[in-house]
Amino acid sequence: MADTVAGEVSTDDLLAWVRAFARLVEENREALTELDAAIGDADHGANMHRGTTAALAAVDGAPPASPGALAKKVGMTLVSTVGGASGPLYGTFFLRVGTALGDAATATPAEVVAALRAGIEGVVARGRAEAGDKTMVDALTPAVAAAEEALAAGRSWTEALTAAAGAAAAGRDATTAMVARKGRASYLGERSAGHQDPGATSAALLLAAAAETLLGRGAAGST
Amino acid sequence: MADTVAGEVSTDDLLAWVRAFARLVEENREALTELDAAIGDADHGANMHRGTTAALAAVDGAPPASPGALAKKVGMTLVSTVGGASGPLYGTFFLRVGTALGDAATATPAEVVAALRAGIEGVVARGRAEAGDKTMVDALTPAVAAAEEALAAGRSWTEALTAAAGAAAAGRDATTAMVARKGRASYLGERSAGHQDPGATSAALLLAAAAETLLGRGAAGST
Amino acid sequence: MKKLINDPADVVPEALAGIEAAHPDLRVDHANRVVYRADLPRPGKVGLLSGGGSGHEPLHGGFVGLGMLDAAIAGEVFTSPVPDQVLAATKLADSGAGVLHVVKNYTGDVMNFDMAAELAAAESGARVVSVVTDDDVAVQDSTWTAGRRGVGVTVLLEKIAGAAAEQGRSLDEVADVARRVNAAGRSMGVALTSCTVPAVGHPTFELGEDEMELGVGIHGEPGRERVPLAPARDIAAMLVEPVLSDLPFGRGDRVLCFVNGLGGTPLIELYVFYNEVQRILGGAGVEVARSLVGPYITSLDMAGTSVTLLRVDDELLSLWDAPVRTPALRWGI
Amino acid sequence: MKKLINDPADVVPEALAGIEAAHPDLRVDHANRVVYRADLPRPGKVGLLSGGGSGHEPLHGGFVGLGMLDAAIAGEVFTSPVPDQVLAATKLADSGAGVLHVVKNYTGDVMNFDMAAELAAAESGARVVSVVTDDDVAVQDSTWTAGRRGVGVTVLLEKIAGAAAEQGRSLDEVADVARRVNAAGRSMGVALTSCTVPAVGHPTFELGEDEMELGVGIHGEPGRERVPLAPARDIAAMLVEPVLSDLPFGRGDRVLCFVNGLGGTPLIELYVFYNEVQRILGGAGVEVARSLVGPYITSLDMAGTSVTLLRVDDELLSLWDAPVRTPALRWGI
Ligand SMILES: Nc1ncnc2c1ncn2[C@@H]1O[C@H](COP(=O)(O)OP(=O)(O)O)[C@@H](O)[C@H]1O
Ligand SMILES: Nc1ncnc2c1ncn2[C@@H]1O[C@H](COP(=O)(O)OP(=O)(O)O)[C@@H](O)[C@H]1O
Ligand SMILES: [Mg+2]
Ligand SMILES: [Mg+2]
Ligand SMILES: [Mg+2]
Ligand SMILES: [Mg+2]
Repeated sequence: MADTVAGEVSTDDLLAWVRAFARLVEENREALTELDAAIGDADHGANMHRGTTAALAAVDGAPPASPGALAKKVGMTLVSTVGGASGPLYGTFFLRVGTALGDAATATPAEVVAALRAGIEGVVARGRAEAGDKTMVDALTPAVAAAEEALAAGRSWTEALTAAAGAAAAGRDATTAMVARKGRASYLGERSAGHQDPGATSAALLLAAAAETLLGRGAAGST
Repeated sequence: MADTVAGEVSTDDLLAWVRAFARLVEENREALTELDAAIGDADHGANMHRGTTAALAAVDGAPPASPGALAKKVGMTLVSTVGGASGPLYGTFFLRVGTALGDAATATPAEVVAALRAGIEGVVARGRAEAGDKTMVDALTPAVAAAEEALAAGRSWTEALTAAAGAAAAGRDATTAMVARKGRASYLGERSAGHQDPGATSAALLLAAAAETLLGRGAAGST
Repeated sequence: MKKLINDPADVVPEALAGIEAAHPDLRVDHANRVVYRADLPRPGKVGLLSGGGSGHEPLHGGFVGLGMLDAAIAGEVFTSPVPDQVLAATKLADSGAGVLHVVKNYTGDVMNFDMAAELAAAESGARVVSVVTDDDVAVQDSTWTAGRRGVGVTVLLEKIAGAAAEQGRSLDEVADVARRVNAAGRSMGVALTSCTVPAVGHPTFELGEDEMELGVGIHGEPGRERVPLAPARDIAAMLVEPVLSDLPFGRGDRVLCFVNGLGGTPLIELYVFYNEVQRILGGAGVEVARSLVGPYITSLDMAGTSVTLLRVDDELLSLWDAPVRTPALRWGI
Repeated sequence: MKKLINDPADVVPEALAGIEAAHPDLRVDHANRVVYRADLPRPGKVGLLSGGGSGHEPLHGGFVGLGMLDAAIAGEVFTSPVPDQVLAATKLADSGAGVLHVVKNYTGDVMNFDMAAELAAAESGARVVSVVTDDDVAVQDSTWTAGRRGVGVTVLLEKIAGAAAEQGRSLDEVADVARRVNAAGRSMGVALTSCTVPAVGHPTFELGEDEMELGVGIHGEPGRERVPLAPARDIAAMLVEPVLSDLPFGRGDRVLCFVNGLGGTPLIELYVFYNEVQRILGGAGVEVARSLVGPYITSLDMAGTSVTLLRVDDELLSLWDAPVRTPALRWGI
């Protein structure tokens, strides 16, 4: 185990996050595919499962030296294994998170949230989706905004991540009513309304995993 | 209507027979196909229906001049419209019946039975099936034998045809237990046992039609 | 029944109209339902013709053209054509050098083609020779029965005999090549689903979700036995081994390996299956000299496959490689 | 699920192994799942490459060969390949004259090919130009959405651009031809049944016995609307009219008419359907200069069809007619 400074997010914390995300994806694999079958092509569960399994394998056992390096490795692995729309998007997300985190051995909660913000910007730059387009962006954006707000209001890291996970879930739920304007679901036009977006659903899992794990360590000294 | 000698079989009698056969085939079309689906290729109903409809159309309205000519016309039409195994066989049957009947304006019951015998010989020459091979021969042969016996025993034309129809039905029923050695059902080997042969079934309809119609006229003066 | 058709009774004539419209090299005699080469007659060339029930497309109409068939007769779905049709096609295909009838061994086909050959001899004096294919090892062979069905070898035979005819060989020589192909080829098939005959409207047989019909015919005839659904590698063994041991094919034999789709099976599955077949052949020391993978002799919408192996020598190979220009097989031109 | 496969997870690599075994002219980079011409590199020739999710066979691997693609990348079933794969294929296809990426317009495909092009430029300096096909008129076109899907035109574009590349034209010229094809082509499809993704194991959507999905995509994406099952002639009108009015095609236009099978529909039905399509075109005064009928861009085992019309001029026609030698399209050689 790497040494960690109390209240800072370590490489192990990120690894725990990735592990939890992979587990949640595995548990929800069929559900993600069913959502994608309704308005897409029935592969989102398989895609995310292949990718998170590979990403975890790439960093488990011998984790990279820093949170930033780990995030980059995860991003590269996702790009190289997922394919489809979600591969470049989740891949870019983690690559940008990694770049933002740099080489530091640990990161403060504020640095982590800033890195997540950079990740979203990467997703938007690559996919050009706006809020309300019925994509993963509709879960990611409110989640990071909620974390930013919580930290700005001086709330704890635990509270910030819990707020983020809650906002992601709410954003995911909100996609049900939306008419898709990006991704495969956009081909359906009005018929896409009434179905929850698969990518927003996996994004909510990503935030749920964060709330479940990062806080375990980070919580200790952050308030 | 052509003039007829009492007790003799006229062109109209043969026409009535063909009409009744066509009607029975129409009524049993699906049943014939289902039998063929079990041990063949699911077309016997369609084949016989196409053929008997065409044959009736060819002789209805303007019937040929003699029973023999009518039978030949029916045979030629069956050959030209049925296809499959049953087309050449039923076609040959009627062609041989027609040849045996010759040009005479009417035929005696004995002449008709002799012509049916010639018809069977044609079927066997073409298809080389023996008794017990699970084919139409298993209905046709006992039927004609029964008619021959009845006439030889001095029984009426009505009785002879009723016996023939009964023997055809019994022959048809007997095919259920048989293992096919000719036709498409032979590909199944032992698995063909337990299914009634479609061609024997249509042949029993042919004899039922004969009993139902030929006797109407022929009965009058034959006993 | 979910089919892209109009009235089930019109499927055959409408499909022929589609073939004619799609392929400018071909003509159709609509009255007799014969697809034939637009460039007939070809004086001095032996006419090659085949036909049978419809529902096996591209067989036979899709194999009409230079280097293969001169004419193909379309019967009703799964029903052999009638003698009048065969006679009309024989006349079209006869350029004076005689006509070879390629007939699949089904009672109906054999009888109808025979009657047509008798009529042709009587009417026009055209010399007709018939070669009957009977390569399906799923069927017990016996002189007491109708014998074996003609299946996949028919495609290979039409190509190879077609090349021989195109070279200007005599009727007897072409017939001889055709008989050699039939003698050196064996096939067996499997169905994962039934087919649905348009005029019937429901599947010919019912197969459970976990069952398949081993040794099925190309008309939905039941096969050797109903067995549990299995992975492609096991199915490959179930088909290839009976085929290998029947001829028998042996170590060092060169073969043309034909993995056929029955109509409802997509190409991706055929390639997965072909991979298993060639692996087994490799293990048996049989060398695959040529291969053909695709739906060439189908059974309407049936899901399934068949494997045909043809033992080849240099001559058969060079005839196989010779140019062919038909809707379904084309190369070298 | 009744499929001729082994483990659903192995379908793509095993199908590639089958393709490689069946086609001696082709090679497969198994690590990157790239099918490529055995005779690469071809110095001075623009490399033409395409790829996408698997499940559309013969697209794209079956179109690799002389006169068409140099390499094809196979993603997972219905999932675009990853940049690493595209990059590997780009290197294989690059003979110094640059590489054209033919990309079907799906968010995933576009992003993964873009990333690969960025990597290729950075790594090897290979010049890459992308042409995106987006011909599916079932999808509303809009700059606010992902735009239209790339479907049938992709096949025609690969052939025609392939011929241009084979003639030695420059990358910009080949890209220009490709863009002209995309601009002049429109498509629409219909599904009579769903497809079943191997890894999922059950149909992607449920269709009633009397329903069909109009405007369906090639990945089982739902279409424009679910409508009652109809006769072929009505379905032809439902597909051809939106296609005609979109470009729009007009009286006197010459077209290449491509009636495609979606995988589970047999050829006899495609010909019945083609007959209806060409009848409608005749009525509209559109001249069918060339036609293509068969399963060329499929959706696994989906029953259904799509119609693609491409407006052609003499140049496009002569490129279409130029020799091609691939597993799925071959003529003139
Ligand atoms: N342009 C985009 N921007 C952001 N997210 C997108 C975009 N396009 C698609 N997505 C997300 O990707 C998800 C689909 O991922 P997946 O099914 O793995 O890929 P594909 O659509 O290629 O099959 C969608 O549910 C949506 O959330
Ligand atoms: N060699 C034969 N001799 C006599 N009858 C035969 C022979 N072969 C087949 N049949 C009869 O033909 C019937 C099948 O006719 P049909 O289904 O119309 O033709 P096909 O088998 O060509 O599809 C069988 O049930 C059988 O009674
Ligand atoms: Mg998807
Ligand atoms: Mg039958
Ligand atoms: Mg039949
Ligand atoms: Mg996908």
